[in-house]
Amino acid sequence: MLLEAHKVSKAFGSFFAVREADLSVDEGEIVGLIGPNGAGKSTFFNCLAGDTVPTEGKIVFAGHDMTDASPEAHARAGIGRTFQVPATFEDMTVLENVMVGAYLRHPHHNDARDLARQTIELTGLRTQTDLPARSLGTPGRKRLEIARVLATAPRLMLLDESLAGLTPTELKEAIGLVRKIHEKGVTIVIVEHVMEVIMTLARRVLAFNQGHVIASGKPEEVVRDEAVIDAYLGRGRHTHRRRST
Amino acid sequence: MWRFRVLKAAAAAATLFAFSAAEPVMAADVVKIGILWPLTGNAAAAGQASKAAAEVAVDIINNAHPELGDDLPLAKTAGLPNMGGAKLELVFVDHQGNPSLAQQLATRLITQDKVDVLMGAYQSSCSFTATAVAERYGIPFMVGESAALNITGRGFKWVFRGTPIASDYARTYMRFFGDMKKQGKKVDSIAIVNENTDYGTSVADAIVEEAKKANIPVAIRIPYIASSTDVSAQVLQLKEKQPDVVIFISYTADSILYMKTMKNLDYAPPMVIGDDTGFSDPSFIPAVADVAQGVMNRSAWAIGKPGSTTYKINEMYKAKTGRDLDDTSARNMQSFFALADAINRAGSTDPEKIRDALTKTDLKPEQLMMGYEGVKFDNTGQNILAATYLIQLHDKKYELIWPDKAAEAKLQWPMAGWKK
Amino acid sequence: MLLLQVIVGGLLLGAIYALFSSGLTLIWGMMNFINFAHGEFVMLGMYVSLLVVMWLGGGPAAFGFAAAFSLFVLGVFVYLSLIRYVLRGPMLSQILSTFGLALLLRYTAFWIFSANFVSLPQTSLSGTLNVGGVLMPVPQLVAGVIAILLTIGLHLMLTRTKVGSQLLAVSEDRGAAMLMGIRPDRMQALAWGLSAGAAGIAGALMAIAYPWSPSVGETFGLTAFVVVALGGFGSVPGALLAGLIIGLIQALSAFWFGPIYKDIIVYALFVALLWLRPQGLMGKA
Amino acid sequence: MKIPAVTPTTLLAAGLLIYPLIFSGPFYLDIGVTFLLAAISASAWNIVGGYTGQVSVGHAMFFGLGAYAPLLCYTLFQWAPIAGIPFGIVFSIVLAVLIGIPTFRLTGHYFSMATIAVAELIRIYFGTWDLVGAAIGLQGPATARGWWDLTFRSELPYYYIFLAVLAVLLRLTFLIERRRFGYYLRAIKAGERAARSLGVPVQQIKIKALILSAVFTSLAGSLYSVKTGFIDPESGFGILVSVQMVIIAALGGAGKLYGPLVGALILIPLQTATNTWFGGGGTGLTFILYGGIIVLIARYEPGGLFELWERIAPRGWRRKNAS
Repeated sequence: MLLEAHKVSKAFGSFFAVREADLSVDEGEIVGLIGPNGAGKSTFFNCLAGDTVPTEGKIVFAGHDMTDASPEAHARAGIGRTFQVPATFEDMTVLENVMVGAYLRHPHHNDARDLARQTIELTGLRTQTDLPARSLGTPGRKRLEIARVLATAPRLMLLDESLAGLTPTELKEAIGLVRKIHEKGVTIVIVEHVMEVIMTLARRVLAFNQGHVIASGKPEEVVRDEAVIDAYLGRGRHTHRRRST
Repeated sequence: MWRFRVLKAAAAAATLFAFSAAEPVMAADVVKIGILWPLTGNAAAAGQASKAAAEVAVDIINNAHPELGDDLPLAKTAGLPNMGGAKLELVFVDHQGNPSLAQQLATRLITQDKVDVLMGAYQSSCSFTATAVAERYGIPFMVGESAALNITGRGFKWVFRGTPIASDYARTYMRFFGDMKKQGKKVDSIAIVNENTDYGTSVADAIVEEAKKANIPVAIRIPYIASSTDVSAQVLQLKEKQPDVVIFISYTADSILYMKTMKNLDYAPPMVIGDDTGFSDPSFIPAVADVAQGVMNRSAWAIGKPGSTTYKINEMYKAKTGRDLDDTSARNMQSFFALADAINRAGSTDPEKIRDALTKTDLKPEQLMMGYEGVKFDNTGQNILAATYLIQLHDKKYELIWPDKAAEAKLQWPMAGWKK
Repeated sequence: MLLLQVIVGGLLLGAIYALFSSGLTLIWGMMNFINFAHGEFVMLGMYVSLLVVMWLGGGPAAFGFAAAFSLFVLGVFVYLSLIRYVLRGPMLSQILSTFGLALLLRYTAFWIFSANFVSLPQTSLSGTLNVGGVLMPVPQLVAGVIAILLTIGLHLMLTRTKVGSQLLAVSEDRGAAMLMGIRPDRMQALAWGLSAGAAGIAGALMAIAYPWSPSVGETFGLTAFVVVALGGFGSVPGALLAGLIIGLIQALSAFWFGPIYKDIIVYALFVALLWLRPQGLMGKA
Repeated sequence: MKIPAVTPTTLLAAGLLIYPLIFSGPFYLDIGVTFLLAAISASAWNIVGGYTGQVSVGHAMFFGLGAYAPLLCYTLFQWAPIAGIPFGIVFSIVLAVLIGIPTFRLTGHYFSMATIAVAELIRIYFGTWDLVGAAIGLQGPATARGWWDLTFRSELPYYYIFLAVLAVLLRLTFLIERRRFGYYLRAIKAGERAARSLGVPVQQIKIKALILSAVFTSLAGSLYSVKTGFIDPESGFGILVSVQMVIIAALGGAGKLYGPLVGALILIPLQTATNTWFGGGGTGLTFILYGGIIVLIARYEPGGLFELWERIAPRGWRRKNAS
């Protein structure tokens, strides 16, 4: 069991963004987190990444209790994460961005640079190596973020809508990239709206609504689950059907 | 990356141009005096006033002024008689109250402008650094008004100070209190309120020390940060202690504020003595004359009766600045005269000769424009005959009330303050 | 009895601190931006009052309004010509912009008005009220009372009027405010005008009671920071409460420990505050 | 020995080495020394303010401690002032840690304000503390008791000592830039949250940067007080001391290796020139100029002259140097 979140809750004042959510991920899995906006996916995701400390519950990663560890401790332990809104180092070049990640495992300049170049190669950013991050578009920035996290040699990667807002061709490439990363032995948890990503990549899916897990299982089952559809399309759709018949 | 060379060359050229322009042509018969004063920054007002005083003094020396009588040296003649009527030329620099700038400018005056003697600095911090440079290069330095004791106490042989220092003032006050006690006035305890920079601290320390010798108890000593917005705390502390005499050592704004606040908080001590500076500032009387009747002040400068030499000098100063000569600028002017007299007696611009002449200076009271008992420098360079009068505000003017032999008006004790 | 006198004096001074600090906290609340030249605005308010009294011979009401209006205009101009562009720039240029402005205003005032301390000639407000043995000098009293009224007025304007709500909307969420048809640039320019205007009036009120010179701006600036930090960034009522408290602390510490320590205690309080409770008494985190 | 490649670095070094031989007049030397001092303190500030983006406006606290230590050792124990330099550095490191831990929790304006308040707190306290000469300050040895007092008649020795210190500092910064520490500094400046997610120990790195910056700022302070032979609260901890460091670095280009050097190269001669031309007249034009320059930098060219130059320099040339 690589990652286990046990009855994790997070309250802002009296409002419970996440209520007693459970998650367990084995080494080598790809797990999807889905749910309408404001269902608590991102908050739960931030708890896993160490950005926010859960109010209750425990998070264990590879046997270590990470519940209230700092984000940098999470990264050192091997949990990499990307951001919903890409947070690349705008004034630094692509190479320099990835090197910041590479330095985590390789303190020496040359090793870090070599790993960075390889990672850039892998993620298809070779042509922009010496360009500043701000010259990349959103897809390029998302790809750079993935490259940067990959350079920290994580055992688990948390992707927060890293594949949202891409054109069909870009999406294909991105999915190919994620699959390539997975094949290198990295466990992946994806938060996503784009169903195509969830269906093609995830082997297991959790659905969130109002802060707690309402369904989990194979993607095909969860997508047809009543509660999940209700969560997405809302209660009203029944009345609509009745009126039309 | 050749851009650095371009930038570097441009900057170097600018520097070169800046100073070659300031290179005056060397005239044989001109004696150059470099003067360092704070012409900007928070002491700019005093710097500007002293600058005007020095310019009046140079006019008196360079041009014949028979109307000023024969006693004031170099007045009736044009230029320096012993040097074939050589003229004095002043070179002013503004150290903005910054000690390291004062050091840099002193170096510039000596090496670049090739001045023969130096004068100035006003703030003691700037006097420290500037006099150190003069000592290194062997150029006479006349300290015009800085009060800190050890400016002349560091074993320097090129530094002279014409103005009285803190211990002179303290002894004067104690002698005055002694006289008052003899006349039956109640002087059982005094209070000192001093701003906490070098001026205020050195004078206050000297007073505390002299008071101990004269066994006059100091009820309270209140150091405060200059030009703070509110002084009621200090006045209320005084009101609590009720001393017989309060001595204020403060700059202009605070002096005015103390007088107003004392009236507002209905605190009327028997006597208030202002230690020059703020109380002598031309803006003091118009601001608080009606509230501070009978306040005493120390000053070695008295405008004197119309027709007297001092009155004429004050007229010349007033023509230039529109204001009366204040004590600080007058002390600077007196030091300037003493310096010019020494150069004249030396008969040359050779530093060693000038220094020698300075050590032999022995000006008599009638040769002075100030109320000193003379100008004579001891081996540390301090004028041991510097003294000061005590004056009191009567209506809109300070009048000389002590020592008795020079008094022009009767002492009013206790002071009236705002009560008519 | 003396203690009561010290307390009253402290509160009156504190009220003036509150007035000009409320201007600073308004800007901070709205734009997460500190105006390091705020003290200079107060100083300019004093000089405007002097000019009005000298040239036009106006009374306190006249020069009070003149100071407020002229500083309002300056505030708007500063926003439109400098701050608007700097807001989107790096942190360094945000801080440098108002620092440079402070130096520029202070030393231009040096140049124009020279370094001498000046004070307003005796205006109609003078003398002292004796209320039950406690002496309240009229200038400070008037200044303190008006300062409190204006600060409350500013607060009411912000919370009760339409313009006020628009100002707060922009500070909450600039993007959303734009969607609602509020023009953020105009609102922020207005905020800078109000902030500078408040500083101007505070300057005029202080000019009645205290002498000043171009360099007083620096001490007012630092005092305003402390008041804003204690009161909570962005909260005008917080600034009012904090202003009174700081005035009180300064007066008491000066009386008990000696005037040198009043600034030390205030700054120490400020530094402790920034660490322990950055959002201050009533500010939003 | 191999002829050093003609790069701007070697040209600059050569220029600075021979400057005192061309402009040998003591006054020019004094400007040269003032320039070097300004470049050292601005470059030291640059490590924290430029590279890491933590805009400290209170670096005078380290400069002042460094300046007081030598003269305190001389006044209290009659040691040679330079013996006090290590103490200044140690005090500054302790202060850096004490101040760094709490203030680095703050960001942006908060951090700048906290640094101003701490520097002011120390300045006022030193003004009331008799051990350190309170408001009068401390003086160094007027005349040298020996070579170790470093009270030279001419400024030449100071010039080369200061040049050596500047060279060490720039070399160290150059090395940092290329090491993990330098990358982490720039990452913190670009985005703390992102940096943390990549495992950058942000607080620890910030403290280390502040300590390094404090060491060299303190050294600059010590060199100042040994050369000037005088220090008081205003010239040691005054806010203008901190502001000058910030302006010089920002004018040249904060976060760039040669930024502070270029800034000092322009600002110091300019400041001395305006003081010579207008200073005598007493209009304080120097500070109006200062204020004007800063506003222009902030408004039009936050990246400083470097970024301006990179934008207008010929395209081909810039490609070679973009590494």
